[in-house]
Amino acid sequence: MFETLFSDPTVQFIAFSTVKILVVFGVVMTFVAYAVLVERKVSAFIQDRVGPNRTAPPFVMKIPVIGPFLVRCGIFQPMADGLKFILKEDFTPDYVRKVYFWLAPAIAVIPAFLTLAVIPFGSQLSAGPGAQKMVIADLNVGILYTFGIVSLGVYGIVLAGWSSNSKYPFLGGIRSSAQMISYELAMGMSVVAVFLVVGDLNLGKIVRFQAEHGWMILYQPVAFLLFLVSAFAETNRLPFDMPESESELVGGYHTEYSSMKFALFFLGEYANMIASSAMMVTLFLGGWSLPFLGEPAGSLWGGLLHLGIFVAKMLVMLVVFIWVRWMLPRFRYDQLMDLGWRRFIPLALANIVVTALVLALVDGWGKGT
Amino acid sequence: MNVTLNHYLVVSVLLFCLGLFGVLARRNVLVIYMSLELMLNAANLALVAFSRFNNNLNGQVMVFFIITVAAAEVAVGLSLIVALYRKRQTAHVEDLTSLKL
Amino acid sequence: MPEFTDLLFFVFAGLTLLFGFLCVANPLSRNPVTSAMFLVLTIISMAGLFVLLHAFFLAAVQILVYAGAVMVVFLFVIMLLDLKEEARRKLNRVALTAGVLAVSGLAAILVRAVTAARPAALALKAGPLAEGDTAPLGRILFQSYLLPFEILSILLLVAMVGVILLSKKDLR
Amino acid sequence: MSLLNTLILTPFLTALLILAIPGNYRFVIRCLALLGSGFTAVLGTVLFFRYAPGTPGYQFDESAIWVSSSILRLNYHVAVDGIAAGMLLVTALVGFAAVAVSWEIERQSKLFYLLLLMIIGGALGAFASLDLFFFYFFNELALVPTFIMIGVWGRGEERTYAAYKITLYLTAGALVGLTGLIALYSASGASSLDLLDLQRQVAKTPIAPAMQSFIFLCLVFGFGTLVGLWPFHSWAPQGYACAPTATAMLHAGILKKAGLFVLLRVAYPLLPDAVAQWSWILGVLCVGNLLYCGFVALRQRDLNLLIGNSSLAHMGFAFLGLASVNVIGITGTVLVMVSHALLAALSFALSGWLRHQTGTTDLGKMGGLLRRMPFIGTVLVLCFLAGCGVPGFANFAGELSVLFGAWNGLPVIVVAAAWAGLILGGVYMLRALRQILQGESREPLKGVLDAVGLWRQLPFALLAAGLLFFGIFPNVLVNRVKPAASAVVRLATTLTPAAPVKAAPTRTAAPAK
Amino acid sequence: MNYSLLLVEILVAVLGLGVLLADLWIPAEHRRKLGYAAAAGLTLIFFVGLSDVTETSYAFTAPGARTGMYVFDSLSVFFKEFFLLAGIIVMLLSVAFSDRFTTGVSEFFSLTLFALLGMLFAASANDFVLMFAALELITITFVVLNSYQRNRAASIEAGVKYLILGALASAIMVFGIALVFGSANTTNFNEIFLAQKQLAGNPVFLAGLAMVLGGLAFKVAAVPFQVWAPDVYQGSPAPATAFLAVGSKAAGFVLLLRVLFGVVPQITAQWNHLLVVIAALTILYGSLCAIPQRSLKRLMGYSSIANAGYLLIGFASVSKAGAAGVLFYLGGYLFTVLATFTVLCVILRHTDSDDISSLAGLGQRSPVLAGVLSLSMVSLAGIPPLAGFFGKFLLLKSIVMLGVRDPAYYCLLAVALLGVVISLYYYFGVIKAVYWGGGAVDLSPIPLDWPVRISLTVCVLGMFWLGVFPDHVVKLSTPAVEVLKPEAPASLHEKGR
Repeated sequence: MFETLFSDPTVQFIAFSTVKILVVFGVVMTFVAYAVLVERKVSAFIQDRVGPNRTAPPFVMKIPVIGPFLVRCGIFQPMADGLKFILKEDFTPDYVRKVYFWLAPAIAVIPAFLTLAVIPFGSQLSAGPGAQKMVIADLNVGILYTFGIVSLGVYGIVLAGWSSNSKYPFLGGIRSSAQMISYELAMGMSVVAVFLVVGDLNLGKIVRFQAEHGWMILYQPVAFLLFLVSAFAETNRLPFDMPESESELVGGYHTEYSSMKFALFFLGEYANMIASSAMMVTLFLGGWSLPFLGEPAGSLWGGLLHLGIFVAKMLVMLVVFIWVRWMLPRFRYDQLMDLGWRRFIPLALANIVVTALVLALVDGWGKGT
Repeated sequence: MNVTLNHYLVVSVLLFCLGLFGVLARRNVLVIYMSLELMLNAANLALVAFSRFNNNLNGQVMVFFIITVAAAEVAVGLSLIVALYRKRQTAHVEDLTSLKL
Repeated sequence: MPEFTDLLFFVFAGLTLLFGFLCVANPLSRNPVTSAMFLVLTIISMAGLFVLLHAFFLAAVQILVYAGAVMVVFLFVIMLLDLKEEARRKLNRVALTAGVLAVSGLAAILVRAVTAARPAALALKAGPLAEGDTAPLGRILFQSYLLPFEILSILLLVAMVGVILLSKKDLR
Repeated sequence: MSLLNTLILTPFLTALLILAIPGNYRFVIRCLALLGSGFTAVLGTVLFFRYAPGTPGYQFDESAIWVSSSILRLNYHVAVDGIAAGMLLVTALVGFAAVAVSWEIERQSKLFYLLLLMIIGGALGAFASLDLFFFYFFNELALVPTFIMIGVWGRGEERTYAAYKITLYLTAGALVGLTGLIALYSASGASSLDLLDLQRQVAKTPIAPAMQSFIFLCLVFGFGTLVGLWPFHSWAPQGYACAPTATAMLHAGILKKAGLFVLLRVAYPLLPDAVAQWSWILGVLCVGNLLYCGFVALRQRDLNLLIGNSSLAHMGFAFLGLASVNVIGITGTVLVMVSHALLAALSFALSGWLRHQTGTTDLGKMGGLLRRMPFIGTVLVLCFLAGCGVPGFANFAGELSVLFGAWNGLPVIVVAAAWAGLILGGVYMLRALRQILQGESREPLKGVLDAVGLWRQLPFALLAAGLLFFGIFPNVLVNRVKPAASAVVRLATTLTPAAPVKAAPTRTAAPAK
Repeated sequence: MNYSLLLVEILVAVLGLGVLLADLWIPAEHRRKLGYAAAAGLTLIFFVGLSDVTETSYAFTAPGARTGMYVFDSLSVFFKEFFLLAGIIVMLLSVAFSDRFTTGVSEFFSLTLFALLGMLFAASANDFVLMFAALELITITFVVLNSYQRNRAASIEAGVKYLILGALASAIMVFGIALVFGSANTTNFNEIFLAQKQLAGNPVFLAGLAMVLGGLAFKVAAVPFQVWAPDVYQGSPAPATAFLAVGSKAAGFVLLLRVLFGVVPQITAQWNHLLVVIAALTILYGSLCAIPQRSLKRLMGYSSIANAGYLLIGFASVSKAGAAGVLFYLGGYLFTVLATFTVLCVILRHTDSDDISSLAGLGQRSPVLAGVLSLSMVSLAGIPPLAGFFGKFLLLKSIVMLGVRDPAYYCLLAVALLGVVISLYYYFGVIKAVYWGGGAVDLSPIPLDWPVRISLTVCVLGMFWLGVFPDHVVKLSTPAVEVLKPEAPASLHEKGR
């Protein structure tokens, strides 16, 4: 009975999807936790400090050699942080708009995870007819889906700012929505050029194209640059962290938040970083492919290898995110908007036109699928 | 029970009427504006359904246009409402009284 | 598995209507922000209906443009203006009843019209043409419908100029 | 350019010339207006006497295609028959007189003469037009000038009200009449508003009787209002009372006649069945004009209102002649039209002079003026005697013909008319004469002046001479009018053979003579 | 694709973009000259851009349709000339008015050009999609133009009202288009015309059609979609109001002509009573409400409603004669309304009030302005020898005979005549104020600069030309309506003569 049920393609589809969702979710949560650690470590490195190096459960120090090393690496710090968030008093100020105050963190964090659904983490796990693509939802309009979901992320921040019913969070919320909408445009336009080259919106096909023809960053360096910078703005990371900029707005939209609700915003920010990195890897850096590993995997091990390649590239991008944060000063708000509207958008448009012209001249009209 | 075109159309019509009700009953310009968006969306749903069941894409192209127009309309409309608010400190249709007999 | 998609239809349709109702006539709150948020939800569930109708591109655009941009701007403005008046105004019950009656009458007529027009058993006969994918949609958009497309591009320019004119500070 | 076209165009061209002159050159403007209207008067006289009497049909025929399209065909078509010849003559004369008496206008005289010349040109065009569209077109040209003239140069506190009243009444009437004309265009099947085309087409295939009735009633009530048909008359006395002299002269004298003119020209010849069925209405309503307006005139203490009401009473004779539907009656109508044109113009010119000198039109405040202004007084006596229907004046001939013509079908009304016209008219006219000219000369009236010099006397003399001329030589006019009138009567009494005309309550159709 | 068909539209679009760009390099004190340049450009386009129509041509064919969504025929050319002429005069008006704008002078010119572009496309729409796009371009541009004086509360409120009601009309129309598309499986006018026999029994199609017509009724301000007109007319800047009254209205009418007579003539014939009722109500509403008005612009708003009613008479007649009457009437309306608004612009510059009482003494201050204003009032009232009279004549002529078969037309006729008489009252009220209105305080003469003079001259000549020599325009409008195929309703046929 189980056999027959499992041979039904729909059930199979649902089952595999569930597994993939669970795995991705688990992995990303772990990544988030350790991204925080990496952030602290990198910042410590850049500022010539040590970083977290002593939090540990009592028994770990007892383990010889490995134990002290792990503690010094701060490997347990994220757990302690998580525990702190859970145990801290969940304080809700009296004057906030309750419903939205509660909803906002959830709304902020969900889109970040939904984005990951269309990203092809690897080629496929095994060859043959039963091969599962390493992507949760293989949509033909994948990138649009991503942008759609990403754009929903604004709501969390805007609502958080508004529902806090106090000055600084509100300013932070307004700033961030303006900033995110503005840079979404530049971001969206920068990837149009990529689609012009590939001729498809499906992320899997984009990666396959790169596997065959080389990485997109070679074809579209301008687009990559635009996307990278926009991604910083979209994730509200330094140098574009206007919504929170502590020195002006206390803490921005999450000033009034504490405990687990604050943790959710935190989670959202890092999940967004991961999603952006994954997206950049997929669009510009060849996804799971390497110059000499172009073909989709024919075996389980090949599939795992591709997965590994993808994760490695993604980690590099994550480190870039973190590194930039500690290297560059914060922009002024008007400079930020100026950069977005008067530099990036025209640049992205020009890039599209140039790309289209080159394509038309080189290949003639009507290329693509 | 199979879902047919009529199901979609009924949903669309109901949505349209909800929007219309909002326009008639609500007094806040912004909410009225949202109700109008609802009406446009009802038209979008009907167009997509017709497009699917008539087996061509013309309706979907139309939806594309409608979304574009709606975006433009909202942009202009909201800036106008902001201008109104700056001038009159209200966004309430009953306060729009400077043009009367 | 047709029953599954049918089920999805009823779920999405129900949600669309419910959220739509809560947007225009929320009995609990007359706060414009609530309306806006329910409108966002309506739009998202409608995108689900679009997917069921194989209009993938439009489903994405619907979320991207409506939910992601248009409604954010809405929210933005509502918050900037911080409207509280609606709450303290009394409802005009006569107008409300009249509105309900008129609109439900219209709804009855239209529903009758759409249900009477076609045999209810009309089945899905969607071929490959009606798949709302990007490429075919783009082709038809840029070939057959180029003219309205260009007109709307000018419309967007007009909207842009208009917004700037209407909202920028007076430069004297 | 032909004589007729020159006649019509002269006032308009003069108006254009005046338009080009700066407004502060008042003397130049007035001279130009006098020149233009004087030339028009000469042309009108020449035309009248060059019209070959005793022959039916139209002379001086001029036509040009104006609009020619599948949806509409209109011609510019002017021509003159006996009726029009008489009307054109008096129009030209009254027009000149009106310009001549307008020396009192001091404010915005440029605009005044412009408007006045427009009215004159419009009236000339209306009487000359054979195409009904152009008739309407020219006739309506007077509407706006009347409104502005009453408002700007009018007298009295109520002039705005009067201006509105006259405008609204006249427009409403004209529009109803226009409806009738349009219906005629379509129903006749001629697809033309040219009178000749219409006659030709109607002779071939008469209009359906029901449609005839509709058109006829539209025309009677629509254009009847323009004439002051009771009970749609109340605009007239008040309007004239408030209007400046020249406007009142032209309006009461000339423009009013346009309504009668179109009834004669259109309603009678083209709609014989409707005439048979409905002409009694005119017979009944004219009693209202004769008696009601007569009695109202009797009660007036204001000279202008008295003249206005008496002119309405005179229109009763014209309607009565129309209702008679025979050659004598119709001829009489035309005679009344022509003579009353001169009479009304003269009356208002005199009243204007009196008002200008005495500062009032209240009969009770005047008196003993004959000694102070012998010329004006004399003309006034002549004028009012003519108004009473004394033999020797043009009115006598017209009223008598009407009474003779109507006796056949409408004896009761004729008796009423004779009584009203002669007795009532006599009473109020003579009483007014006494109050103005005889008796004590009051203190405030010491400074009044008579019309001295040729230029001041000319308009009065001209009009009075006209009255006398047609009174003494009525045949000059009758010879020209009679053929046209017989043609009208012949057509108006040729019933559609196939159409079963229901017996009207009072059948007034008399056999053609 | 024959792009030469779109020559006029392309040129106007280029002109609009050019003005927008030129603003960047032109110093503020010379921006008014951009308006002159735009007017000159439009004049050039007017004279060289339009070629003669030899045959009906189409462009941009949608999948599944046999003809294109853009049509180039005599009707569209008639209206293109109309719109271009209106655009030229409005441009001159805008220049005269422009010193009342604090910012964005050249953008005003540019937006006017884009509104004009929308109208040009509306004249050539042969598909509901193109119609929708063109109308939206017009609507949204006018939202901006109407609220252009944003330091005046009235202007902003006018913009908001136009925005909300315009968006409502758009939404209704869009839903209607959706239903039409669904039931006909096409949005092409010619295809629907061919299929109208089957569609006439389809309730979805009829509901959709009714909704589309509702959207168009908003444009022309016909009952029951008229409420916006007075407020918007009163609050908007005068040039915008003028263009709204002439251009936007005419765009609505050309589309009504195409849809009612060119797409679904059979259904129109069945609905003729509805048209009669709407025309009558529109006339009555406009005429009656105009009586107590004190603001000239608001008066023009009601007058525009009443005039829409008269124009609808041509539709109610369901005949080519009626359609030709509509064209002619619009031609006269163009000159008349623009003359009024030119005068109004000048007066607003000098008195800062559009109250009728502020016209007092105009007869002395500027005989030219007084004369032109009076002439346009006379023309609006429909009195010879001006354009308005001949237009009303044509329209009345188209229904007089129908009353015999169908008494409803007699009622319409009576209402129309009543409306004219009422309208006389309020139009002549303006003349009265001009020539003998009391309370004139300032009697200083009003100087006129040359663009105003040009505009006034053109308008007055146009009024007289159409009134005294109507042949040319009648000859233009007759072939223009040949492309339409109205069918008189059966009730008017059965007792054929």
